[in-house]
Amino acid sequence: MNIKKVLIANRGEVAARIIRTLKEMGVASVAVFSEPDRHSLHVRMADEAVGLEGTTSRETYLDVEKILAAARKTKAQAIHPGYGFLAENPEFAERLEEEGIVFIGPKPEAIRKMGHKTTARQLMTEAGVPVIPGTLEPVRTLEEVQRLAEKTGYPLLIKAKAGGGGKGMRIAEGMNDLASAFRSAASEALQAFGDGDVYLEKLVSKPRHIEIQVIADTFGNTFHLLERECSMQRRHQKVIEETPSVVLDDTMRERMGEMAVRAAKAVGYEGAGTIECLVDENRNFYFLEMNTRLQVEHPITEAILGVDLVRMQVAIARGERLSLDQPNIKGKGHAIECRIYAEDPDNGFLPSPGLIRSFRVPGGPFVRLDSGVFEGAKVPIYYDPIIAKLIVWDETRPLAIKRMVRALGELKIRGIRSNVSFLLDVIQSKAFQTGDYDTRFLDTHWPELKEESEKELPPEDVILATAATVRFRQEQIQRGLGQRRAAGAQASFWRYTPWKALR
Amino acid sequence: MNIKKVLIANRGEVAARIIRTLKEMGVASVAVFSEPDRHSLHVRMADEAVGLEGTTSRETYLDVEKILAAARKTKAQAIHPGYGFLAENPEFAERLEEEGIVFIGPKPEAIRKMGHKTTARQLMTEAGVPVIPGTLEPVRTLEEVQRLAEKTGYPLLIKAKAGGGGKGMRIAEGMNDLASAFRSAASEALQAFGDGDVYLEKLVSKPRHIEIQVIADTFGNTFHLLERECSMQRRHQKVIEETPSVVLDDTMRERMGEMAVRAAKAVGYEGAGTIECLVDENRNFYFLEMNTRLQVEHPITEAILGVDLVRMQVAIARGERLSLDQPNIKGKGHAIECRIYAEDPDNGFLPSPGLIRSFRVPGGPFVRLDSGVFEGAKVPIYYDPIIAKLIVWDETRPLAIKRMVRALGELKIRGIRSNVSFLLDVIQSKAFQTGDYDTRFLDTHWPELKEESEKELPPEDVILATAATVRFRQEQIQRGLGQRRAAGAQASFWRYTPWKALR
Amino acid sequence: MGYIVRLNALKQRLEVEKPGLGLARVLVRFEDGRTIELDAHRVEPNCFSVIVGTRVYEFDCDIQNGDIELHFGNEPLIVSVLDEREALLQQAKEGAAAQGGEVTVTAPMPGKVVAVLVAKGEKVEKGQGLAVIEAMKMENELKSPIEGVVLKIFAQEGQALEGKAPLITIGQATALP
Amino acid sequence: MGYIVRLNALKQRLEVEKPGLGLARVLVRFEDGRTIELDAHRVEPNCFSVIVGTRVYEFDCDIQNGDIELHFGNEPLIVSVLDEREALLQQAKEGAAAQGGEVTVTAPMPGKVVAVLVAKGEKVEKGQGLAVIEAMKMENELKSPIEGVVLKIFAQEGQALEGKAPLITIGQATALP
Repeated sequence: MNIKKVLIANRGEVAARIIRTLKEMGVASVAVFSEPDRHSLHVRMADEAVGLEGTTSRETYLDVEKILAAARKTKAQAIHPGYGFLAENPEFAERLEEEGIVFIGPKPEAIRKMGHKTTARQLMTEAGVPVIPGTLEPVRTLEEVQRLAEKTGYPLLIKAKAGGGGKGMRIAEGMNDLASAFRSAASEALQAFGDGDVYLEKLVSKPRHIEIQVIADTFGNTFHLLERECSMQRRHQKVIEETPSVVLDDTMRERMGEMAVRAAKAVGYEGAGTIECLVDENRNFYFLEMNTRLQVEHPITEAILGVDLVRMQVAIARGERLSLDQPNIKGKGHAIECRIYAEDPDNGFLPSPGLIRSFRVPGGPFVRLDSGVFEGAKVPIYYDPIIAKLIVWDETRPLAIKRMVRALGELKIRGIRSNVSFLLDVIQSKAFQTGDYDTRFLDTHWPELKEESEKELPPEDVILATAATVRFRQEQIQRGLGQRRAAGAQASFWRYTPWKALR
Repeated sequence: MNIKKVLIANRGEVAARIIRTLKEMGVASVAVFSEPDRHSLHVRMADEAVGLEGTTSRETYLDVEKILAAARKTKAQAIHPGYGFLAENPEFAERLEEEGIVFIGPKPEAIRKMGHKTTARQLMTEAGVPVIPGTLEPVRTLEEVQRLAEKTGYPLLIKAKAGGGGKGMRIAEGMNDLASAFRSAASEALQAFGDGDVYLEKLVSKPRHIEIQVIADTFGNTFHLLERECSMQRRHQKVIEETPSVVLDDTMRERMGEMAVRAAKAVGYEGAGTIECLVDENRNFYFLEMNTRLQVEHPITEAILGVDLVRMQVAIARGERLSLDQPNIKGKGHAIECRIYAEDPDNGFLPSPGLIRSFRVPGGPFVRLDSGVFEGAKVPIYYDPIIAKLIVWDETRPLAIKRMVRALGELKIRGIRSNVSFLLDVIQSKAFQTGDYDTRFLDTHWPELKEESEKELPPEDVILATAATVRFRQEQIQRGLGQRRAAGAQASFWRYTPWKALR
Repeated sequence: MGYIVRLNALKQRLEVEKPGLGLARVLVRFEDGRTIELDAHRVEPNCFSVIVGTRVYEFDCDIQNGDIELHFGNEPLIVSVLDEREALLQQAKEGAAAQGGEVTVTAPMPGKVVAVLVAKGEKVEKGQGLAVIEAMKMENELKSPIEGVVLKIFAQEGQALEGKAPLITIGQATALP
Repeated sequence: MGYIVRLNALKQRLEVEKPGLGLARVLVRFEDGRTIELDAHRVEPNCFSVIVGTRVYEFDCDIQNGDIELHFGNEPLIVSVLDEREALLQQAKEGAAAQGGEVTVTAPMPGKVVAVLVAKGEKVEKGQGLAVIEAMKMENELKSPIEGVVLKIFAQEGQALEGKAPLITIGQATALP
């Protein structure tokens, strides 16, 4: 099918990302937007846009009927769900099928099977894909949990059947905290996903989170596009991703890749998806879950392979055949992504919505910024705090790290707080430099990292003198403005910028 | 020598470009700046900066003694000249040698030999490098010109011995316009370079300008880094460059590369340099000249090879050995660069200096903007009109063209005029799409291109209605401001933005 | 509010109304009664995002002496927007200028006056060079748009100029004192 | 002009002078007589490029109630800059607050009040939860910085808040009416 118009059922940086590729493909783009998002970048960039009445995610980006109405109104032939929101909702994919609208993603059945964590674990076990020891069925009562916990052994993880992103997940170190871990995981899951089912999993020691990108066309051709190392996490949220992973050699890369292809085939997967794995300190790997959609960190795969994953998604949705050759899929160089969040690392990582007063994008070779904001944008309080992603590539890992440090230094976000200084601390840490980190590294070591971090600041004299000078200059200007105002002069509305007065 | 601090004897985008790589290498950077450039990006980005008293290029960036004083004051161990200004001035390179400061570039002798066009032609002829038929000695009198013109044949080119960029260059179609072409070439050359010497060259039919990047270390290892197609020119100024060139096949690429290495070796070249060639319609190639410095269009080579040419320059200056293997230097995909000039394509390409009121940088995969400006920057009237370079990469040439169209569409420069709409016309022209263009294409076809160009504009109703709405809103605000002012309220100097009032 | 709006040869009288559909919505009524509804948000100090139906447009704008310069993408569109009173004034002014036959040549860009090629009282042909301006290493000759006589010379050699600064006025010999 | 400048524990009295070295140059004199010369250019509306000697620094700045927030790179530096009169007022105010022992807990970010966990007049421990604020899908519990009694409650459940909005005042029981 020749798709000529695509609605993006998403917002922020990923919606902008998708619109860019659609433009390059000559495909018209339709944005949808909640009321607070009228000024957002994805709306400004799209060819068409439809407002969704309401404010919260539930009222807007999660409302299947409103999104469908927007698609019908604009005659969009396909919907790209991005990540989050409806991206992994099988009912949504099904509704689109009924309406004759192409869902840019896998078939509903594949989403359903992989979305149901315990079903997925069963299917994978059958397909010979290694999974972490634990329960294959959801557990619902404390008695059941206690009985099964004895079998699995401690420490163990209690995880929500639905969802992800660290929500509805608790660690039980032993019998004593099992009950409270179970209760809070189940109640958080119920609140977040409307489904309180949880299951148990053995806690892997020094776990690394390494995932494999897979891509499959509608003819059954399934390939993997190498790995992404995503172990640098804060409270189960990925912070920095890189590829290749320092712990994988070619043999293991091949084995994990084959496993990922097998996993995708087991559910008849179509499109782009990601097999998330845990790798323990002995380099055993276990299937964790499959994300049946575009991943936030997909650009690092694009950087080492020279591909456009969104373009591949659209091509597959159009029924095109993938012409790849697995042995020839070799990455070049090293890529790193930093997620830029609107949060305050100096204040307990509190969210920091508000007006972006100043925004400077880094430039130069092999630096990419995928942003959902701009200078003058207002980051709303209602949605995810991710506002941009910074991706760099270089010939080697040490060079890529230096490039990322330089690019983070150039990136300027003012008016709201961002995690840029935190990212600089993490990427310059010894653990990141040597590659010796696991998924728990940040949660346990961040306080000492922060202590150790030596930011190069100007001499105190310069700071004090500058602050006094800023005030001095402000007073000079205000005096000037006051005189002019008194003299009856009226600043032109259009030409006036406070700073012009100073030049 | 372990270079720890480098002074950049340049301004604008290239100075910013160099500072970025120095930062990644852990090398301190020193900017120099003329009086109008105090606010410029390169000054803001550098670790240190020294003002050069004066305004014009001659008083500042071309003043060897002032630059030397700045280097001594900051104890810079090396100077990177960028392109233009002192980059190809052998006396400058010599002075640095005397002062014990490393010149990041070739030895003065190599600059001198290649800078003297007729010497270069002689040397190349001796080295077996094909040159365009013409005079090997400068010609100084009209009689001499007339005599030699008979020998070379018409049409012919009269070119300044010194300099480049189309200055001091005239075409003589026949005997009749020979005298006036000679006189204006010589007088322009005298004014621009302080040297009125010119020489004659046969005019090549349907010439394409294709250049080869070379790189050589101080141990005599010399390599070529493939070609750049630079035939899309307006009045001898490159406008769009791409690599690979559509007219080169692997055999010819190899032959031209070998020739370029031979040419560089003939002058004992060290560092990064470019052999510019003309290729005629029968695919004969001729040595045109060597640019003994970093080229404006170097990023497209970086994009297809995954290298950092400035990093290589600094490494060579430090005395490091290049570890390249010529047969393995293979480009991947296709890269295009557009030069962004502050000029008005709708008004005879008049320069357009002034305040950049709004500046939006394109994002997304494989898009690079190397800029010398920012929102709020003032483009001075004294220097070159190049303000930025936009570079894209993609898997194939047609895809790269689409990506460039998308990226140009995202790039927003307001307050001054830029050539962005012109670039969009050129890149979407049939000639560019098919690759069938030579160096004269734009000068002869631009008027019709402009006529043909079909810009997608909104319906006239929307334009008129928007204009009226803008005025309507302005009046509403001014009324509001007036009332508030009358009521004695005083807008906070720091928080006030006109547009806040509207939200 | 009513405005006389002109884009190239197109001239229309428009009414802008706020039908209370929200802060950013306006209804624009054309002479012939057609209306279109705009959802026009100022998303940056000089930039409006406009949605008409479902179509998204983005215009940068700048107001210069009653003209509104809208940029759509990288295309500048000069639209004159005047209210009734201003439109009348403009008409009167244009009439007067047409009678007087005076044209003042202005600097097309900021720059420096390199040379003034004519003297006061001198007769000039249409297309004759009047002055040379330099900016960014480029020299540009300004030509007379009409045949006439040099009435006034504002430019001085060596002088630095802002864009649109008046340089030389050409008119009819009868206008000379 | 003389200012009392404070950065963390550091406190200095500074004199800023314009010695006529050009628009952007100032001379800053410290208490002990040291001086430094700044070439401070406002290069963006809220951004200063400062050259001291040959060293280049860039500071973004924002003025909030007498405090100047300078950002160097991505590090925020809060500097209080007061003139003599303001410094005296500030001293007086701090003294009064210390006596009263009152603290008003403010919203650390814009968001929504999910729950108010205390009632007026209730005794609270130091570190006890007072209210829960939500923004960007994250809930945050605000804790009492001191032991005391709830004197005032500004926050209402479901209410949308601006950053720094006052929520709850904790003080000594004696202050209750």
